Amino acid sequence: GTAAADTPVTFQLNWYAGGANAGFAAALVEGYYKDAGLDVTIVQGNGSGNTAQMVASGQAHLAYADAVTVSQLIARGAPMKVVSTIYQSNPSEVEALKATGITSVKELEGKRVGVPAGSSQATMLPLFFEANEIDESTLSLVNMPPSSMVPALLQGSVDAILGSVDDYQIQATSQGAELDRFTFAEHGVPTVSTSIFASDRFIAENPEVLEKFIAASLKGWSFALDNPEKAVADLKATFPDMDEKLAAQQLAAIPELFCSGGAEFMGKATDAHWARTQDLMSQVGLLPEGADPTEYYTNDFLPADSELRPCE
Amino acid sequence: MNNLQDQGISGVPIEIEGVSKIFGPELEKPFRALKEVTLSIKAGEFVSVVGASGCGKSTLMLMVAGLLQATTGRISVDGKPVTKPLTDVGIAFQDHLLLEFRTAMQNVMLHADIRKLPRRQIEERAKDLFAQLRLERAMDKYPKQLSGGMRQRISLIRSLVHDPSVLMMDEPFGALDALTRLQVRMDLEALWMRRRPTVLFITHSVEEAVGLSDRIIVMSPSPGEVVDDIRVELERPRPITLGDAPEFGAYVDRIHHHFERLGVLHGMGKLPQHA
Amino acid sequence: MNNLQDQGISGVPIEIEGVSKIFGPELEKPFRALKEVTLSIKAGEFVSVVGASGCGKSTLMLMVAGLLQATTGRISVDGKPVTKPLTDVGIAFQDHLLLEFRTAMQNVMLHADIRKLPRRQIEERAKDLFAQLRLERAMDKYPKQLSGGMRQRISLIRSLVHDPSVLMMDEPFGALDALTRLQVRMDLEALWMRRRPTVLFITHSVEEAVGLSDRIIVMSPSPGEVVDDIRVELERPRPITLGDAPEFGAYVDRIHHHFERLGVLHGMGKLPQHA
Amino acid sequence: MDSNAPATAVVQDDVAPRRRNQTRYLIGQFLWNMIPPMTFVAIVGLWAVSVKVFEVPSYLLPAPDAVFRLLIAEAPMLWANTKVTLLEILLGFGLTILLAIPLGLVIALSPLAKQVLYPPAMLLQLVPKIAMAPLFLVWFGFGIESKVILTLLMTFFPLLIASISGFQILDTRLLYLTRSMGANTWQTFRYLRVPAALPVIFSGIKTSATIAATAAIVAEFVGANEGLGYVLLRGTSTMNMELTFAVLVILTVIGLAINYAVELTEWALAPWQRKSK
Amino acid sequence: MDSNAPATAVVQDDVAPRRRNQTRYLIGQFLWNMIPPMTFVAIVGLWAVSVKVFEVPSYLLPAPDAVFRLLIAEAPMLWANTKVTLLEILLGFGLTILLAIPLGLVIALSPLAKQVLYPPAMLLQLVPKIAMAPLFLVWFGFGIESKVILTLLMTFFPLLIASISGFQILDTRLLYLTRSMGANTWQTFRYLRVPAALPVIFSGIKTSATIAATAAIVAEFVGANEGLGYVLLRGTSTMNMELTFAVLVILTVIGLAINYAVELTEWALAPWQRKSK
Ligand SMILES: Nc1ncnc2c1ncn2[C@@H]1O[C@H](COP(=O)(O)OP(=O)(O)OP(=O)(O)O)[C@@H](O)[C@H]1O
Ligand SMILES: Nc1ncnc2c1ncn2[C@@H]1O[C@H](COP(=O)(O)OP(=O)(O)OP(=O)(O)O)[C@@H](O)[C@H]1O
Ligand SMILES: Cc1ncc(C[n+]2csc(CCO)c2C)c(N)n1
Ligand SMILES: [Mg+2]
Ligand SMILES: [Mg+2]
Repeated sequence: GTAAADTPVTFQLNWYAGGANAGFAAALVEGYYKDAGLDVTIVQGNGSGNTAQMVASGQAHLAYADAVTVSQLIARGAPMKVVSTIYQSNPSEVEALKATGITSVKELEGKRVGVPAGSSQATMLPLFFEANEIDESTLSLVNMPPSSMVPALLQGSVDAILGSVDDYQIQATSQGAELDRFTFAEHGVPTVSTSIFASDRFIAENPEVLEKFIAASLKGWSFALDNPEKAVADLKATFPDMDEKLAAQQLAAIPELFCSGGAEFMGKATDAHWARTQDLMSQVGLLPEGADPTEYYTNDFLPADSELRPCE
Repeated sequence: MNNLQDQGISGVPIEIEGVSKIFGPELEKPFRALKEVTLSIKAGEFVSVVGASGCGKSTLMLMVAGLLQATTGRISVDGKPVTKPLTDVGIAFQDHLLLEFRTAMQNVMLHADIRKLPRRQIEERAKDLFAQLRLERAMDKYPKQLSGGMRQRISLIRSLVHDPSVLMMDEPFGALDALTRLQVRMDLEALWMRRRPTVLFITHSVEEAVGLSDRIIVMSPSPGEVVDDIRVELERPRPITLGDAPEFGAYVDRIHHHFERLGVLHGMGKLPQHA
Repeated sequence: MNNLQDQGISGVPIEIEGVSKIFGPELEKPFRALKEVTLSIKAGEFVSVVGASGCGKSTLMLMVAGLLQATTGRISVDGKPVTKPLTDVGIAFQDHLLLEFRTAMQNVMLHADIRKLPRRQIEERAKDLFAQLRLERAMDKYPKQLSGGMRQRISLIRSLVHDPSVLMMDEPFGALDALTRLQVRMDLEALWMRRRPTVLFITHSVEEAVGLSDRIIVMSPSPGEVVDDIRVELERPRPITLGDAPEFGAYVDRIHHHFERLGVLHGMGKLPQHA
Repeated sequence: MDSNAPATAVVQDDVAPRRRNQTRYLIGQFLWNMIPPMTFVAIVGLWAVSVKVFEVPSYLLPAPDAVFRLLIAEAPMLWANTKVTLLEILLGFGLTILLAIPLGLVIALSPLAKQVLYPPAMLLQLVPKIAMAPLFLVWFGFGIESKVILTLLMTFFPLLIASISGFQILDTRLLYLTRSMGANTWQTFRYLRVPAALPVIFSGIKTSATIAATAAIVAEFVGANEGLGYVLLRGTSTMNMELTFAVLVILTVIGLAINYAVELTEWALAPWQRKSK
Repeated sequence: MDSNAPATAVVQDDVAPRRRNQTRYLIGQFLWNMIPPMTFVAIVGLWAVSVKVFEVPSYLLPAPDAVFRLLIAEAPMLWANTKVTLLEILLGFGLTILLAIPLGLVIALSPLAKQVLYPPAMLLQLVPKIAMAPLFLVWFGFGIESKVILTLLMTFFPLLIASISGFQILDTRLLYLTRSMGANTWQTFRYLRVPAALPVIFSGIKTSATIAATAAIVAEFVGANEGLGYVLLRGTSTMNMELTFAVLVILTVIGLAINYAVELTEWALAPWQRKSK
């Protein structure tokens, strides 16, 4: 379509631009949004919590954030819904330096574990311990600011950290560290994670725009997974301040998240996965007990399964 | 009373009726600073107040100026009760109250700033007064660069520069040397004779009071009250050499007599012996 | 010089040699406050300094006390050059310098605090002095609750309470009424005769200077220099009624003559006319 | 102040009204003292009403009664964490008082000290310590030290600046007095500089005091397993706004208590100022 | 100060040495003025050397030369973000100056205003605004408003307290003077209260100024796509410590510049104080 007819859409990210947003940048630069008649502006964010609150308060309408964080606000009455789940599983993982010699999850007992203070990941840690039959009382958890995590690990101030596949892990390896990693996804805590979500008002007023946006975004992600180098270039073109090297590493680290947790299609979390997430989260009080998970999401605006990229 | 009286009186009358003052906030031990004072000052009259240190002279002046609230009694100036600070007055405060952040000239020009008087004119007049008091070189100095006597003269200039109808001066010559003092005294008398403001003049010098006043109010030691009200019937302008005239001596003696009677003066030197 | 001289002199000699003072920081226009002054004061002598307002009397005193640096010249006290503030002195400053956060008594007791003098004894002596100066009721008041004359007397008590060997007083009676002033003058003379400290006394009152001093230093107007050094040969203790003695008049006239010659006094009242 | 207002125009601290009716006076005093709590009640009321009327969702602004209920329900947990934070505040702020006032004096007195010490001190202040906090943690460890140091650093400079200004404000002529008594540095400090500087220093202490609570919280953000900052962060990370606000309320109360203690100290230390208050 | 030191014991601001050698004097002045930059150089030198000697990894403390190189290399990007932050600082801090000083005056003058306004103002201060920053974002949006408001709130109270104390310090007898001239409130303010309060108010402005940069940064941490806070956080979250420190250096320079501007203003506005400096 012509530029004049394009519908303007602002998309609010959860964090600074990086490999974790490659699909959206690809959709933008490769022209998928434009082809759908959308004029998309991608805005960086300062954390899932912030982004979720911005949509809840009407500062933003279409955004990208951790599904659990978004669901927490929905459970408290925020008028919004998850419309497409990109990370089908939690990117959290426990990371230790190889040199520390922690080769199994069980060996974490008795160790000092750094935890990013104030993050929703930290509140999920008990689930991880429970799932792996680790006695939490033997551990010493050390809260710290997110930016202290990697230095503290490298310094040996802690034996392990509650890191993440797409962030702390990359930071640490970029400093030359070799890590043993225990992902939440593979260790009993597979929960839906980073997702596209929108305010109820946006959904009601612009259903077609939403459908087109999701379809184009998933196309972008598909492109990014197949052409990581081009996707990073697209990212760099969209966010010139971004560190390309880190972005490439991040993009390389996340494909495993797209189809974990029993997913059938990229971008679409199954009802069962959502139910499991609700069940796990309510155990640690992050989501209210007995809530109906369909309150949190809708798959109504996803393309037909036939048009979705299936998981291998 | 004197031969220039009819040249036009710029001053206004002052009535003080049963005015007393007790210091002390609500719940503290109160202190009586002034017993009841009643006093009537005619328009254009020059009235001095003398009395022992601490008897309440400054307190009385501040109450007349509307700057301090009287505990009892009524004060009126030009027929209007004083309930807020008088503004058409010139006051030379006992502690000068120069603003340390203004130069000497700027301190004097405060009138122009606040009363919105014509700057040019006030400045002219101020310059004349600075010259008169030999302070030309002090004009652009800050108070802390000036001597005690210079500071006092600047406060004096400030009280005079806007030609007020009521002048109140609290020991305005205290920090001046004997001869500058004589000089300023004559200057003040000349000014008073020309414009005839009402003057309330507080002084420690009995000679000065006699040399300048139409009336002298003698106050008792603390808490003060009026013990005498002396009409000074001497020709004006009064000569510098007034001290030699016998009438002059009589007035001075009358005042000293009061002080002695009231016990301002006591026995001979009895400073404590060093151990 | 007088019949009590041999009772033991607590004072020390003071030498002032070619001392002058120019005010003004490095890059500003400098101001000469004092021309060269040379003066020798004997142990236990009572020396007064008189001179027009602004001639540099206070400046000189502060330099002798080591509180201000002389621009040229040398000062020594008790044979030792003054390079830092003298400490065994009693000083009554022209602007009193009472600490507003201390009561009258606490202001006086500052000596005890700082010099570590026996509190009990100093307090005794202070109380006597408070009584002597009729300030008993002012003892526990803060300076701002006191009258001008009361503040001055407290500063006076503070300068005397530790019985110093050198006393410096800058117009110490300026804010006192005539009779309190006479009283305090006699008290001071008695104290001096008993202990014979060296006294540097700045005054505006020629009568006071003659009434108290062994010597009177007459200074010219600003920038000051010594124009006369008068030895006063009168009996001590000098009577209150000194004013009547003919020798007294001669001294006063001699000083006044200097002032007139130097132009301290000028023409008759010429205050500017109001426009 | 208005030149038309009759009675108030007279300088107020000299007024000595005769009290005919002691009871009426006391009632007046009581009403007067009730103004601050009433203002407070009014604010909370406004908050409660607007939350109700505009149907503000709790994740944007919780209702005051919900916050209050949580305060009661979680009192033991909150109190335990409050104690931790209080200790950090007292240590950090205490160090500030011990260090900033003497340093302020030295800088005010010695031009050389000012020339040498002031710029690095200011540099240290100007560096956003909040941004440096994660590094402090790695440098100084996870214990109470890093919290105390951060609190110290954040409260230090306001008091330092106030102290310098307080000590400089002294009428230098008063130094004549103490010098002529042979006062040494310490005596000049104790008997002259400190009392003269007191009002300004106390204003600096108040400023620092109000920053202290924030500082300790921020320090706990930076890494803690207990303390109000930790609880607050837990509140935000679980979107539990009631908890977050409960902590804010406690912190405000702590701030008020410190402020009150400071004012009381000032009142006790500066009797000569009492009337002008 | 030491009673044994001969020359310095004499009150210093009265000393008028005759300058025989103008050149030597100017050299002395120059060396004196070089002390702060030399201190700075010494600190940076120590930093550089210890990084080298102890082989400190860059994620703990980057070498100063690396930071400097980044400052040069990224100058355009840094400058663009600096402008954003500067605007926030100037707006927020400017509002503080416009609001806090008059409010300080009102509270200092009117016991009623103090009773009503002071407690809520203090409450607002005591609430840890840093913890509230995310809420501000939600309330006031992602734009410059939320940053300006946070900067305002964080810098407001130090200046308010200093203003109150500055206006209260006035010798009340001086009011006699202006009252007797019929000064209205505004004139008393302009001609008497402001100049008398100036030293204390300026000390408050300095305190606030040093907080201003931190405040804007914190606001940007919480939500911004530009500005130094954004760059700083990007630096930390990508382990680019050189970038983080480059931002810290810029912030420090901004702080120094503001401080210098404040001191210059004070110097210009208070000529009567110049010599005592
Ligand atoms: N603000 C105040 N608070 C309490 N008491 C005060 C206050 N001002 C003055 N007084 C007391 O009131 C009395 C009279 O003081 P005032 O200043 O009027 O005396 P004065 O006659 O002017 O004396 P002087 O000649 O020494 O100046 C004194 O005893 C003084 O202590
Ligand atoms: N700190 C200062 N800075 C600059 N000039 C000063 C300073 N102190 C005094 N002066 C000037 O020095 C001269 C002498 O002052 P000084 O105080 O010694 O006079 P004085 O003889 O004591 O006068 P008075 O009798 O009026 O007290 C005056 O012209 C004054 O302006
Ligand atoms: C210094 C710092 N680095 C990264 C993050 C953000 N972060 C931490 S884990 C993670 C991945 C979650 O999907 C993200 C985006 C932060 N807050 N602070
Ligand atoms: Mg008086
Ligand atoms: Mg003098």
